[in-house]
Parts: sequence; C-alpha cells; structure tokens
Amino acid sequence: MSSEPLLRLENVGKRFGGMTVLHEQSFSLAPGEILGLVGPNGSGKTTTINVISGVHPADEGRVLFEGREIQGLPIFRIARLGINRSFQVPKCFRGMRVRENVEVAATFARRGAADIEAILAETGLASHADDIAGSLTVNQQKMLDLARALATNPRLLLVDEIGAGLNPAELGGIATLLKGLAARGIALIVVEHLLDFLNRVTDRVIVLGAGRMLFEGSLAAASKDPDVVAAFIGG
Amino acid sequence: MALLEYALIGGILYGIFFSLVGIGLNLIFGVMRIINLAHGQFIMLGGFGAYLLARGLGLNPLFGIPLAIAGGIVIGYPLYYGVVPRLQKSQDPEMLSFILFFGIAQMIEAVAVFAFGADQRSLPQDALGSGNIGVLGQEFPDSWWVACLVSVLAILGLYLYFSRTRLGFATRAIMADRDEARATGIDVDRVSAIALIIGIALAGIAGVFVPYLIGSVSSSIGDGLTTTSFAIIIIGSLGNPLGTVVGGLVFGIGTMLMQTYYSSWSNLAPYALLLAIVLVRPSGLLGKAVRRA
Amino acid sequence: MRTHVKRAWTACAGALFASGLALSAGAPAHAATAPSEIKIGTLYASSGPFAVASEGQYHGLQYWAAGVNKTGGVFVKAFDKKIPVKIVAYDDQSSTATATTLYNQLITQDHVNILMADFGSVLTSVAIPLAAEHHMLLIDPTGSGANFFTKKTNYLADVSIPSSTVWPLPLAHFILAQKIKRVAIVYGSNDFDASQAETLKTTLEKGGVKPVYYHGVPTTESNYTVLLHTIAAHNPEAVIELGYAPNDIAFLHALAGSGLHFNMTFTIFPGQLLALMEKNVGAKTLAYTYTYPTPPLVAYPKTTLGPNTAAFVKEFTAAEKAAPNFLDAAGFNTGLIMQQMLATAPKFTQLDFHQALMDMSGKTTTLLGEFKINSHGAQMGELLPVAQLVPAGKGVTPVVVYPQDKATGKAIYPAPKK
Amino acid sequence: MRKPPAWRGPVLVLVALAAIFAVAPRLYSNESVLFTMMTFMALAQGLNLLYGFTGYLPFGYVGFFGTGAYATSLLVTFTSLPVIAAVLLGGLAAVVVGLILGPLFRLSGPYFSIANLAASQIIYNVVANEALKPITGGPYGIKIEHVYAPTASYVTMLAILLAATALAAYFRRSRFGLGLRAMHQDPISASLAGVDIVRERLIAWLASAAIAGLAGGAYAWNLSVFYPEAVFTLQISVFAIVFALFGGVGTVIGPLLGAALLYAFYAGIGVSAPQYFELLYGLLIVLLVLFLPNGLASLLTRRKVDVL
Repeated sequence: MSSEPLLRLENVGKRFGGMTVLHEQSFSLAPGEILGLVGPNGSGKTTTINVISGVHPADEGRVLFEGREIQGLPIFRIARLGINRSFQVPKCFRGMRVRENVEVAATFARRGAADIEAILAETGLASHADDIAGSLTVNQQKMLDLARALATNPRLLLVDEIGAGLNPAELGGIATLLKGLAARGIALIVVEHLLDFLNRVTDRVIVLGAGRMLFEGSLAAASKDPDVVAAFIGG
Repeated sequence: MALLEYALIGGILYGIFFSLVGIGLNLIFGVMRIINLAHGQFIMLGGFGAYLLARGLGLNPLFGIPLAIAGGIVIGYPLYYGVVPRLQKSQDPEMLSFILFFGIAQMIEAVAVFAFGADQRSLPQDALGSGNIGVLGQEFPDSWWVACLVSVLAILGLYLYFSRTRLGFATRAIMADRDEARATGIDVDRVSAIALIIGIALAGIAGVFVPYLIGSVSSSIGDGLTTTSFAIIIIGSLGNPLGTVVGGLVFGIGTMLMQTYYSSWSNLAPYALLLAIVLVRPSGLLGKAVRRA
Repeated sequence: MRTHVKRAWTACAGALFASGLALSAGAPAHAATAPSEIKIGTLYASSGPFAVASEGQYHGLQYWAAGVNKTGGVFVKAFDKKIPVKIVAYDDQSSTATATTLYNQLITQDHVNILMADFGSVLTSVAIPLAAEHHMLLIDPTGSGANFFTKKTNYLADVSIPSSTVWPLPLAHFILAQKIKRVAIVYGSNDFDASQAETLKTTLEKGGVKPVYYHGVPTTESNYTVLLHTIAAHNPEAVIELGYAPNDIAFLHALAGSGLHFNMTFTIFPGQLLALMEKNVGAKTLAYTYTYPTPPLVAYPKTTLGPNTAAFVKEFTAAEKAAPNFLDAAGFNTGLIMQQMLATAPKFTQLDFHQALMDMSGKTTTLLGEFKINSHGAQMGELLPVAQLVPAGKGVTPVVVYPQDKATGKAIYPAPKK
Repeated sequence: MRKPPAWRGPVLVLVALAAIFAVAPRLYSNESVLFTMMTFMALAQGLNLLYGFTGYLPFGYVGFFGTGAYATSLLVTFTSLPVIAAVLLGGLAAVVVGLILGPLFRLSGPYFSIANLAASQIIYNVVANEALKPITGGPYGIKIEHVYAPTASYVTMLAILLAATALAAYFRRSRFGLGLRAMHQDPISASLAGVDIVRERLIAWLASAAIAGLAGGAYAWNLSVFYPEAVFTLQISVFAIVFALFGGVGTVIGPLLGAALLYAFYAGIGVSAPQYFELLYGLLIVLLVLFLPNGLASLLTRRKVDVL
C-alpha cells in the first residue's frame, strides 16, 4: 500500500442554512478497503457521501482523492476522476432503457471501456436490459443505480442504504458483490442501517452522531462504546 | 419635491393594491405547488365582471367583489377536482401545471374576446367617489383609496384566516408539508380546493379595481398582470402569501418613481426587478425557486 | 425498425402537400376583358385599439358599395360600362403582423383590383411596401403618418384625412393666436400621433413658443394619472394630448380624476367619435376641451362629387338607422373617390388609376372638403379646424373657434373650472 | 447490428423538407404564408432543441427572434454588410443574449420560464423605447425596404429550417444528445455518469437561441418594414410552444409536423377568425398536457415505432 491513501477527508464540515450537519470529519480510505458508515437518522451519513461525491460540496476542510483536492469540483469532474455512488432513493434515468442507463455512464465517464453486458449480469439486470428503467421495482432500480456507477469504472464507490427492503438471500448476493468489487481494488464506503449486513462486508466502521465522528473501529467494539450507545438511544 | 412626495405616496397606494393583485397567485403556489399562469386572466375576468355590473346593470362596481367570490367558487371548485390531483400525480407538477394553466389562460382570453371584444373598457369614473383625497398636499382619486382599503381588508382577512381558523391552520400545515398534513388526517384536497377558490377570488377582487388603477380593462391585459404578479411575489417571498405585501410595495414605489422620473422606461420596471432579483439573490429571496441540483 | 422513420416523414410530407394544395384552391384569374365584378380588397379590425375607428371606416365603405350596387355598380371608363363592386375584407384585429399576411392574401390570392388600407397609420404602414412591391396603388383612407409621404410614388394616395404634416397647422396657429406661451404636448408613440406632435412643435417653435413638456407614451398607454402630475409640475397653460381614441379616453378619465385643471386641454378623437367619447368619459369631462371637428361635425355644403355633408348624414341615417360619425364618412368618401377614379381612368391599370386621382386633385370637393393630393401621395386638403366643446343640454357640441373664416363662436379661454 | 446507417433518417427528412419548400411556391402563390410556415417550423424546431432535449421551456423564446430581427435590420441600416451576413450576425446576436442570460439556468423549470419571459420583455421594451428612436426606430418600427428580396429571404429561411432540423437530428442521435436526455431525466445521475451538464445545457440553449436569432433575421429581411411588436409579440413564443408540443417534443419530425399542420390550419381558416384559434390552441394545450404530453409523435412511439 502506498503512503498516500486513496481518499482522505481533513476536517470536513457542512452547513445547511444556519445548521451545521457535519463537524470536522476526518478519515481516510485505501484502495480495496470497505468502510461502513453507521449512525442514527440525521447523523450525517448521507451528507458525508454527498460531500465526497460533490452533490453537496463541503463548506470547510479538504477532500483529497489520490492526493488531489476535489472539494468544490463539479460532480461530473469527480465522477471522471473515479468516484461514484448509488442513492438511497434510486435516481436512474427512468424514461430510458436499462441498457441505455448503463451506456450513458460508460460513454461519458471517459474512464476506459466498460463491459456493459457483464455489469448487467453482475447486478442481476441482464434479463431486464431492454426494459424501461421506470418500470423496474425499487430494488431493481437500486441495482441499476449501482450498475450505472460501475459502468464508470470507479476507484471509489459510495453505496447508500442498498440493503433496505431486501430479503436475506438478496442481501447475501449484494454482500458477495460488494466484496468482489473490493477484491478488484475498488474502495467502498457503505452507508447502512442493517448492521448484520454490514458486519458481513467489513469490520471497519465509523459511527456518526449529530454530524460528529463518535467512533472508528470494528462493529463489535462499537457496540460497547458508551458514546455510541448514548447516541443510538438518544437518537 | 412635490413630485417626489406624489410618487412615494402614490407608490404606497399602488403597491398595496398590487399586493392584492399578486397574493392569489402566491397562495395557490404555496398550497399546491401549482403555477397558475392564468392568474392575470382571472384578474381580467374580475374587471369585466365589474364592467358588466356597472355598465350593464347600472350597479356600483363594488358589487364585483361578491361576484368575484362567487366566480372563484364556480371556477375554482371544478378546476381543482378536474386537474389538480391529476397534475400532482405526475412527475413534474410544477412544469406541467405551468403549461396547463397557460392553456387555460389562452382559453379565457379567447372567450373574453368573444364576449367583450379586445377593446379597452373603463368603469364610471365617479362610482367610487368623484373627488380626491389628499395626504401631505398630494391628491389621489377616491378610487385609489377605495382600492387600497379593500386590498388591506382582503389581506387582513387572509391573515385572520391563516391565524384564527381551523381551515387556515390546516392550510398552513399543507404549505409546510403536504404529505405530512395528509398523514395527520387533514382533508388535503378539500383544504386545497378552498385555497384555490380563495386565490381565484382574490384575483377577481383585484380585477374590480384594475380599471381604476391602470385605466382600463381589456381582454389582453392578462399576461402582463401575470408577469407583474410573479415579479411581486418573487420580490416578496415565494410561497409566503403575506410576504407579497413587501413585494407589492417595492413594485408600487419603484413603478411610481420610474413613471415620474423616467416614464418611457417604466414598462421595464416589473421585468427588470424580477430578473435582477432572481439573478442577484436567487437563494435569499427566492427559497423554493432555486434548482436543488 | 427504421422503415417506420421513412413512413413517418412521408406522412409529414403528405400533410404538408395536402395543406398547401388545399390553400391554393382557387386559381388566379387574370382578366384581359372586363371583369364581372370590381374586387376591392381591404382589412378591418374587429378588436384592438383601432377597432372602433376601423369598423366605422369599413361600415362607411360597405354603405357606399351597397349604394352603387343598387344602381348596377360603378361605371368603369376602361370598359365603358357599369360593373358591380365586391368588397373582399379580412379582420386584422389591429395587429400589423396579421395585417401583413392579409394584405399579401388580398394581393396574391384574391387578386383584388383595388387595394385599400385599413384605418390609421399603424395598420396602413405595412401595406405601403407591399403595394409598391406588387405595383398596386394603395388607397389609403386614414393613414396620415408623415413618413409615408417622403418620396414621389405612383402607389400611394391618402384620400380621406389630411397628412399629419399639415393636419395640426390650424391648431398650432390657434395656440399662437391665443398667445398661449406654456404648452405641454404628450403623444402616442406611433406614426400618426408622433408626426402630428412633430409638426405642432415645429410650428409652435417658429412662432416663438417652445413646448415646456414634450413626451411620447406607448400607443397602448391607458394610465395617465402619474403623467398628468408630471405635466402639471411644468405649469402648462395648454395640454395637448395626441393619441388614438382609447388614449384620449384614458387621458380624459385621468384628468377628471386627478383634480388638476388646465386653461386649455386638447384631444383628437372627440372630434371624430363624439358619441363614443361622451359615453365613455361623460359630457362634464369633455366640456370646454378642444378638438379637431370633422365632418359631419363641420359641414361642406357645396360639393363637386357626391352628396354634401348634410345630405350624406340624412341619407346614411335613413339607411343605417344610426347617425354617421367621421369614420363612416371617411369610408364613404373613400368609396366615392375610387368610384370617380374608375369613372375617369382611361385604362384598367394601377398607373392609370393613380393618374386619375392626380387629375382629380385640386378640382374635387366632397363631403370632407377639398380633395388635394401631392405627388408623394399625401393629402393636403380636407383641412380640419379647431373647435371647443361647449355644454349643450345633456351633452356637448363643438363650436369652431379657428380659423376665423370657419369660426362659429369665440373660444372660452381659460376654460372655466368645473 | 440491425441498424441501417444512422444518417439515413435525418438525410431523408432534410431532403424531403428542402424538396417540399422548393416546389411549394409553384403550387401556391401566397409566399408569405409559406414563408411564415417555415418560420414557425424553424422556431418550433429551435425551441425543441432546448425544451425537447433539456426540459427547460424558454417562454421568452421570442426575445431571441426579435433580437435577431433587430440586429439584422440595424446591421443592414448602419453597415454595408451583405444581408446574408447580417442575418448570420443576427443569429450571433441572439447567441450573445443567450450567454448573458446563462445564469437563468440557476432557476428551476417554471421560474426559468418566467424569468426568460421577463428577459424577452426587457429586450422588447428597450428596442421599442422612444428614447432609442434614432437607433432602432423605437415604437415607429424599422424599414429596410432597400434590401427587400422575397426569394432570397425565402431560401435563407429554408436553409435555417434545415439547419435547425439537422441540429435536432444530431441531438437525437448523437452521444451529445444521449447526455442531454440523461440530464433531462436526472441531472445529478447524469453528472455522476460523467455528463458535463452545465456545458451540454449551455450548448443546447445557445443552439436554440441561434436558430431563433437567424429566423428573426430572415423574417426581418422578408418583411423589410415592421414594428417591434411584430417580432416581439408573445404570440410567437406561444405558437412555437404549441406547435412543438402538438407534434411532440424531443423528436425531430414532431415539431415540424406540428408546426406545418397547425399553421396550415391557421392560415387556411384562422386568419379570418383568430380568436377561435386562441381558444382552440388553449384547449389543445390543456388536452395535450392531460392526455398526450408527448404529442402526436408519441402516438407512434407508443406503438414502438422508432420515430426520428
């Protein structure tokens, strides 16, 4: 592993109106690593992802990707550098076919050719390739979000609550998929409420509470930390 | 100096009236997230209502106020149930409502041309009092004062409706969060339909005074009034009906100063104000108008 | 899949052709011999700022046509016989854009024999280049804008209203004669009003009176309240408002509501549409204001062509069950002039028509007065005096106060406060 | 794999358009109707470039048209440029106005439309202002009769119509167009897919503005005497919107079809009773929004026909 991590956040802060929703957030991530983000609703998990992906730029601090500052860059530039994400509420191109959804990303990301058919197969969408995206179920749309992100050949993938509403068998499939991606060297940040699921993909988590980092370490250790317990009960 | 005083006092009167002109549009937007692009045409209908009462039946144009309320009910109720729930189910209700109400505006205008021709019509000059009332030595026609008084009463009424009645409270809840309001058991459709009726009725009431304040009513004044109303409510605060008063005053005083000192450029005033505000202070004054992306 | 694309555009092409063909039905008929009817093409406005005036003019023309057709039509010298008249007319709704298409329609599709403009300078202006382009003589009843008449032309003739370059002369001379020093002029920003304002200003300045206020407002202006206060701040003795009928109504309205008073107030349209103005602004507001009285408010007892003013009023009232206004008279007068033109033009060509009008110029008097056009097409005759509207019974009646030879009374100046 | 060359459909449409309007004047002599029909087809297509592909409805579209008309006329009046160059510069003037109005894209859909409308009214009120009489002619209109050339301006308008249509075909079939479509559906996801939405949107906006500006220039040339109202009336925006919506936005043939059919209808019957058309157009808009939001073309796409 090189000395420079793939992603580093330095004292990142974010405000909405007068309210600070993220305080001095700092952590780093190596290629192929999976980081879990947990915390009660409103603790800043999705905000962290939004800040990294450029959807809501940081107000303070620095976000470094491969040693380069990316805070303030437009979303498409960040995407072309190799950061991509999925959404809790899937945001696919609803009027376009499934294959076209993936094609857009493969075409515009300028990160080398993507094997669209392979990505569709990987995400379980091969049989729906010619369907209109809006006609898919919500879970399928989440997978399409992921497929769209994968088609950009990302180096860092941010996954927001992909497990909600899935049955155990489907969760198992996703866990395998995410671990497989990490094995290929893609770093992942996984925001998740389902701790069992998270436990299966990583043992490194950051616990957030009210926009602050409360804990960093393994999930098992987190459950014994008094700050974490207080935050969850309080939240 | 006298001219400046005249422009300022006139601007306040004019501005208070124009708060009434804009307020219905803002109410409807605030409650339903629907852009009533036919707003100006409803105002125009109010003006023609008063014209018919005054010239046809020889009544005082003030009877146009109850007529506008009746018109609000007759038009607003079927309009709500005919199109609004359908629009809100669609992907982009704001944009679709915008185009749909534009179509409605065109239809109203065409019907008005059939009924009244495209000529400018005025109301009997002395129906609202033939004299002048002066303040600080500046005289304004009685009709301006009457219009101003009615505007204040209407806006006050709306304020009381919001703050003192159950329906008003429910309306505010819907403005804050439509789905949440529905979840707490508010009959969202009924309350919204009433808001649409109030919005249209307020436009109609404003219309009664349009022939006095801008000289005449004609079937083609709708679009201009809609744009002006937009400028006013955007200056005020979009979605906040009472903020409209601020917008009205800024518009009124601005227009009067322009008319007095740079009259040939005064037509620009509402448009320039609108554009300046959306471009310079998009987030501060606009709130919801700014793209989230 | 792509074959459907082809099908789609073929459908598009088909639709276009179908619509084109449908429109082109009615092939051009070129008349080498005498036509079965004389087609007079014109426009009118059923709505918009010019509607009231335009409908009057159109009505007058229809009245004339009905009259001549009752006697078998107009006598056409070129064919040495009477031919019925047919009026081809479209509604331009006071829009110049619509009018452009419709004038084109009259020329290229209907192949009218005589092209006649709609009321007023604005709606006439777009016809002038079209007529010239198609080598048609444009009969211009009431388009008097000064810049229409800047060069020699065979394709334009202003027949029923004086050119704006001479029209305001009596008014200017009256103001000078009254020794009024402070004059405010507010005019509509259109060819008709602006060129009158220009002539008025120039003439006044020549007489040593520089207007204290001189300002154009949009033709659509309907609120003069603020403007009146700005004008009043210049302390004028006389306020001259030059506009179309809706402007005059709005102006007089605002004046009545403003509490302001001027020694002299002048507007144009009470002199043309007195009944309409009385209905809209009331006799009280009109009292002691000034205007250009037009026939039938002023009468020309001796004519060389057609009935005199009084006879026209009588005949028109009997036939139409309503008294004519000036624009009815103007429309009728335009018919008369065209009738005489056809009766004297030796050949049935546009150039001969124009020559016939030139030959009539200066030798013809109609119910509107002396017909006199110059080589630029401008009407130099039919001059309008200045009158003051004085209370009479429930209404007002014009008293001609200038020029002296036409005066029927003396001006009450300054106007009494109400 | 099963596709014939991608350029075939667009080329067929362009050839058909050119052929129709080359022949039409021989069949129907009121060229002003044909010319106006082409003008509205070009405008509907130009509006489609923005609205159909990005979802931003330029309510003040007429502002570009009027800008082009005046820029062309002023260049003809005050310089000795050939008219055709003046028309091209009229298109450029509209592009410049489009650049100035670029910040409007900070606004969401309807506010963009309203602000755009306000902008067009500002341009109109400035051009038509009494104070600018020495330059623009103000409310008294402008005359460039000395360059009046019905045939040349007719051909120019046809070329503009073809250019607009070629652009629409490019938007529909190219990688660039794919990005626009993605942005239209979800701007954030499109950005994440690597689409530079700001740049793409600006290009679509400027292309749309350029078409209106060029059309305005050619229109001014054809009219040669006109009042500001004639090239700034909101009715021009209205027609372009209704025509494009009726045919189907986001397609190439939709706006052409919509404009040709509705304008032919208007010219055939509507000129003698315009208020019926206002009523009919209003009704048509309401019905389209409620029942056929994607226009005539969607009748075909619903049946899985690949409409260009």
